[in-house]
Amino acid sequence: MAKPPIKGWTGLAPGIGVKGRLVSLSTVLAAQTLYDVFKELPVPFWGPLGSLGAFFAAAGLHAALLIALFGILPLFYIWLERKVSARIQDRLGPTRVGGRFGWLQTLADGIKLIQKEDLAPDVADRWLFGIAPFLAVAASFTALVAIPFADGWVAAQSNCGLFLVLAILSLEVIGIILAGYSSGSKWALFGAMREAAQMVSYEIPLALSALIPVVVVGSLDFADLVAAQQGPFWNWLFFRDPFTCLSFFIFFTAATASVKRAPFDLAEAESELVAGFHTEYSGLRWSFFFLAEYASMFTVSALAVLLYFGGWSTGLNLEPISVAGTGFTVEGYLLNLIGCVVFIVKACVLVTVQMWVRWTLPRLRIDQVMTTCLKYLVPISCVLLFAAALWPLMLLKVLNRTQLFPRSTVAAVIPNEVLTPEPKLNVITIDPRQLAPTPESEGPQ
Amino acid sequence: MDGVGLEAYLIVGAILFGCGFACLLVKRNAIAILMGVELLLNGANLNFLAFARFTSLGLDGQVIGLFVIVLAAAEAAVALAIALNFYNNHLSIDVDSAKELKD
Amino acid sequence: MTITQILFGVFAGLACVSAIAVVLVDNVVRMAFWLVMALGAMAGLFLLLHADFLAASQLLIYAGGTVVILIFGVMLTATGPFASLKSSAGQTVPGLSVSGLLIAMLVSTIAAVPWTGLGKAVGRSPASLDQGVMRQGDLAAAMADSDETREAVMAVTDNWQNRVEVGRSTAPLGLALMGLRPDRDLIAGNKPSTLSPGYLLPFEIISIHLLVVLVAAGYLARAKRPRATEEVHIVTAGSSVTPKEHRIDAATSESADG
Amino acid sequence: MPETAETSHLIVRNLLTAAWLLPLAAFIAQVYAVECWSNRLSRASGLLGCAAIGGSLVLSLLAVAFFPSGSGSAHTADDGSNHAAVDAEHEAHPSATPAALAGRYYTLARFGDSRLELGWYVDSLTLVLFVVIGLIASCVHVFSLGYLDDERTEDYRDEHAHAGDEQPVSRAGRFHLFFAYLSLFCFSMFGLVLAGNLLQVFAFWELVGFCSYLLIGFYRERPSAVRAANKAILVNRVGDFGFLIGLAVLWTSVGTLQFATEVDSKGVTASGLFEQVRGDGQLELSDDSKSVVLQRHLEAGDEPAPTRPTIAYTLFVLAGLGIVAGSIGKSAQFPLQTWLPDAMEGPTPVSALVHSATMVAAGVYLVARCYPLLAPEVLLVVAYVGAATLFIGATIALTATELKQVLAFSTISQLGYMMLALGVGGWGAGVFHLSTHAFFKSLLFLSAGSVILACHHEQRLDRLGGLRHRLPWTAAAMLIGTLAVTGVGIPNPWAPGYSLALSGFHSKDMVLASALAFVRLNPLHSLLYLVPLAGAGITAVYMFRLWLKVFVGRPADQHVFEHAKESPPVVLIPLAVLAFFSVFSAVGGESSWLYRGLVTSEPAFVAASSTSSAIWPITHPGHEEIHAAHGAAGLMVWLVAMAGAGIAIWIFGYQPFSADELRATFPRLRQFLLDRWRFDALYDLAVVQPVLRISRQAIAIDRTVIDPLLHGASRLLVQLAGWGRRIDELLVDGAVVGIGAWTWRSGERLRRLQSGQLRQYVLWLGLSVVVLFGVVTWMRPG
Repeated sequence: MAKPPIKGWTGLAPGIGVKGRLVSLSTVLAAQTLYDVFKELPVPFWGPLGSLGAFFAAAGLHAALLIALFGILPLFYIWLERKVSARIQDRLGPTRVGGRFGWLQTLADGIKLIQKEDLAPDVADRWLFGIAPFLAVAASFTALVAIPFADGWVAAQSNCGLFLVLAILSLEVIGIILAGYSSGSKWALFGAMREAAQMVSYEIPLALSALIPVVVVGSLDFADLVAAQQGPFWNWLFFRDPFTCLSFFIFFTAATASVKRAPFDLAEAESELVAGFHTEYSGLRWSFFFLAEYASMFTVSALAVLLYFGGWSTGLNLEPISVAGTGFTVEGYLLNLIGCVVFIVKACVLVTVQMWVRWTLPRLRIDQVMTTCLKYLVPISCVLLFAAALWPLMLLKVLNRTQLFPRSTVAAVIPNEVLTPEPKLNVITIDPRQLAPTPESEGPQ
Repeated sequence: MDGVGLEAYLIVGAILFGCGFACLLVKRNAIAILMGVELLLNGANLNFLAFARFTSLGLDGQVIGLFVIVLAAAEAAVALAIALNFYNNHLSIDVDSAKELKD
Repeated sequence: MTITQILFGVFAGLACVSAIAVVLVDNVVRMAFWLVMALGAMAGLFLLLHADFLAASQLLIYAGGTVVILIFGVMLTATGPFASLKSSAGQTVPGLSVSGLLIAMLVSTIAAVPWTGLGKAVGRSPASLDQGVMRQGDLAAAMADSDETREAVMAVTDNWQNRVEVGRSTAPLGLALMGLRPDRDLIAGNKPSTLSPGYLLPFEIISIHLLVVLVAAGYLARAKRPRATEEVHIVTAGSSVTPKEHRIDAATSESADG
Repeated sequence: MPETAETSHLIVRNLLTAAWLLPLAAFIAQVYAVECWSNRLSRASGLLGCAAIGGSLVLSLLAVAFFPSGSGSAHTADDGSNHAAVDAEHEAHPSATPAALAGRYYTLARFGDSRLELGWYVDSLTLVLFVVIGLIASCVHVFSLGYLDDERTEDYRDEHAHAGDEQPVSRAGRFHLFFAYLSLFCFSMFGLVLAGNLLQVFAFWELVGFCSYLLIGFYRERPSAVRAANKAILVNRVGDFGFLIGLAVLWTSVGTLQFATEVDSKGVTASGLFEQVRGDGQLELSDDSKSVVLQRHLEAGDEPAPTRPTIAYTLFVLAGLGIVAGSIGKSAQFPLQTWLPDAMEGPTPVSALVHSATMVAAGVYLVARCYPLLAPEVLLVVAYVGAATLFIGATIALTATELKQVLAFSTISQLGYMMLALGVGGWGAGVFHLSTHAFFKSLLFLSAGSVILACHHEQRLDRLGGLRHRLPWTAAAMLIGTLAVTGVGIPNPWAPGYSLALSGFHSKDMVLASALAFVRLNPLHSLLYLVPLAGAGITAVYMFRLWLKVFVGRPADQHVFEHAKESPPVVLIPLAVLAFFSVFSAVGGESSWLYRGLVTSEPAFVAASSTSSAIWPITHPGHEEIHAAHGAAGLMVWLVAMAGAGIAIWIFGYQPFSADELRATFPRLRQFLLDRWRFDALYDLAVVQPVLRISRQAIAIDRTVIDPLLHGASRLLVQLAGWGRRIDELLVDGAVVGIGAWTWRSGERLRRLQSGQLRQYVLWLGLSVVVLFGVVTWMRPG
């Protein structure tokens, strides 16, 4: 059946024709997406669904991988937090459950929470009360969809991925507000309002500071962002120029605040508000909020890594990772695998930093939180944005090139015309990979 | 083309528009009416994008769609401020209580 | 049945059901919830329409910003917990029927117009469009065969017009806002003597407009107390200072003064 | 003595200007400063006036000293040392214009070549008049200090004025006001004499008239005073009307009113009136004798224009007659003499200064000043007018019953003499008599004032008598004045100028000599000699009658006599001064300094005998002819005067007839004279009654025709307005109100739609869209 090819949203809808051929290894290796692979499987594996079946299979696999990540990461982080806080407080942390490091502690907690009764106050708006935790979880889970873990290893590839991730992250606040409101408790309401105010406010410096790498690279696409940081670690935007470096701190501060981590955890300030917006929650619904929180911690850390620390690049100037259009090789897959691990490790380091900060710094007052945002972070990020835009122009004047350290190694791989700007668009650096219609979603294998 | 034509999007837009209009007519809460306006704008916006996709409108439709979103945000801010003022003056958010100009 | 149709069905259905729910639900906060649902589904529809930047904008601005503000408004103006204002049947029935008539009118009109004739005939010939589409299909087929074909196809698709067509509209959109029309002026082989006007001026105007509107909104919504002149807190779309906290601030400052 | 002519010129001008303006300064001070800062009991105003006029007198005398004596600016000073050769001196002046200094202060207006200026014109006539006016005015001022002493009070009772209840009017004193008026008058009189052009003369002419009006009406509570003032000003208007016509004719025809030819700093000359009219001395007539050729001054190098500007002879005569008409009014000549006797209602010092010595002499001065402008026919008219006036005045004075009335008619009569003299070509005689008359007539008036003061304002002759015992000094002064006016003296027929006589003798002698010379040349006009001769006799009669009735005989009213007492020195000293001048001012006759000074101003053509006329051939005598007639004329007039004096002494001194017998002698003639030749009745009949009749008819027309017309028109208008109102109310208002009401009703109906429910409006909106869509769909073609 020859269907018209699907144009459009390239992540979920890869356009392809169907040809009933055996799948060879080279075919598998050359495929851009899971869908390509599944579609080529010889068996009427998908039955009457045809290619549609292949699509659902591919999407299901993507989702399963992400859900696994989404589930495992909080388990690890909660354990990690216990350990980190214990170390900072000169304790040992969990040691009993699950062997030597108490690594099953979180699992045990989870089982306990599942067993708990699902309580709801009488005055609560039960329908909203029930649905609110799922909203929060859905938002923070969906944000993972657009995060690439290695070259092409992304559930939904979009050319404005960064923007999409930030937008989806901002949806989480709705779940929290609804939770606080529907609880019918003033503590919950206060917490929700604080959280809402804080998140909406901190989105501004967050987006502004995230704009600085975007301006430097000239793309909202994570693939472009990371490709621009390939090579030795001084190609990372963090080391690239003073303003991107400073902007990382702004970004990380705002990110910490937007995931309501200490010292910005006003929404659940126990000393004032009992437990904030989730005061009335218990059991599984309560744990959903924490799942969402830890997933968001990972998401913003991953964003920071992608923006400032080279994403999945090792920073050791290894053989450049294969780029689309240059052929697919086994080494390429191996390198992608290594990159995926490197990426997650980098993100985990940043998460650890967040924990470290949490257990080190005291909580701010709400007015200090707002002052920090509106009076300091926003102006600073504006100034940085402006300066980062002027920086290459200044370098061009002084050094006759647009960056401090020349990108010698990558230049060998990336076609020449990329480095020399298009004559008609001499402001924007354009990566040819953007022009290619091919890069499709490629789930983690 | 994809099996989903322009008409389908337009119909969805029309339904959203109608629902937004119904909100204006049915709701007494000023903020609910604001929500209706948002629906109205979204219905219209969907039409812009659908035409951008399926006709020669092209990029222009998307730009206008973007402007509509931005203006809707501005409208929401001002309208909410007005609603708060209204509430401060009337201690109610019921638009039916705004009748001073009638007499 | 294609994937697009399925996705369209899901998103359109969610949008319509949520919109109808917005109308039918009485509780304002639940209305906000359904509104978020409708707007999110709209974002999905935008994605299907190859407007991914707008979809993200929709999510960020509408769902993340506007709706939050609306919920703020609900909470600031609520006279009691979960209060709702019900309209009488005399208001509801005509309202709903007029809206239904409106929808029927619009739908009948949509159905009456021969949209296929419109197509893209006005701007570019459907033939060329189909050609572009076919090339994309060929591309996928050709990928497996040889590198030369891929290169050739890339050359064809390496123009801005096609980028809009295939849904990579972020950069063209940005360029259009900066005053350049890549979809018209940057077509490969096309050397226009004059450039098409972009949207720089509307963009600037709308920026100023947005600023003015936010300042005005802050001014309108500020707490009107005698001592408000000393500490003006502007409540904008991004602000999170609620009037309640205003009052707390004022109370503490006054007591400190006393 | 000044080194150069220009310097003396300047000094004279400045001195006279100062003398002229001093009284004005005094007036301003009296009106504003004294009024504001002093009280009615203060003598400050009077002293200020005296000081000002005294200053003027001193300045005038200084100006005389500095004046280049006996010559114009072109002559050297040695002319002045010649005392004898009067005639020769005059023959040395070929110019028509007398020796004069002239200039202008500034230009008021300029119309093309014509200019109106504020100028000055000084010759010996001006100087003499300045001195005379200054002297007499000083005396009068000093006299007034005493005479008006009773005005220095807050409560002055005027016995002659009555309020409605027969009570004397009580008012505040007007001492300061009197002196303010006097100062203003002096300023005006000086200005009149100093004026450099006819318009300026006219302005000050009117100003002196106005001062006269104020002073006549000084006792404004008295109806008679008010009447007299009105009469004076109205009668003068008649003359002034003629004066204006004359001015207009001259302005139109000659193009200037300037007396003197003027040379400005650029050497451009603007010919004055005298030079233009008289040129080298005689009128230059055109070939047909119907116009006078004007002698415009020619620039050096200018060719004489082919046609020179002329003025028609009739117009020229008309201009002269106009000027003479002004003089007749001001100088109370026939037929406008009637205002002067009434003017005696003013205070006696006023009569002395204004109505005998100075202002009334202004008419004579004007004729003398404008002598070159007068055609021989006009001069003839002047002569006859003078003759008629002197006779009428003298005859009326015979029967006048009041002290001042007699003097008033005497003044009229003497003014007639002056006019006569001017008219017959005796220019020097006229102005000579003018000067001497000023002295003795003011002496007489002041003496009368002294009498009146002594007798508490009793001035009826039949109530006085025998006062010489009570008022010896006054009687003596008045006797001197009487002798002077009657021309009594010891004549020297061979050298009339060296007769032993008072001033009046010399001047009247000159007048009669001029008349005799004229009559000898023009026998047709013999009357012009006989009338003044008879008048001299009558003058002697009435003047002695007056003196005798006042100072000799038995007191008619014992009460008055008992209370009369000699006036204080402040009154008597001016009398003494004036008496001195009355006696000695004309000593020497033709050789006196006064006469010789005056004739330097005489227009040159007068000096020689001349025959010129376009209408009647008239020959005017020259100096030679007059000089020849002097002896005979003097003897004749002396004889006549002595005869008159004798008759008077016989009748009134020895009183052979009783008063009643005298009255019964010529009752009709007496009544005719008492009625003042019935001029007042004539004027009443000819002018006043017709005017009143016309006024009454005008009133009647006003009431019967115009008023009903207006009333009818207004009533018609009211009717129309009523109709208009009805239309307005029915149509316009109805339409407007109807539209308004319709709008209101519509609004009331539409208001129901305005429910205030916002959502309802939206509902209407949506419904409208749907309905419109349905309509459009239904109507869609195909």
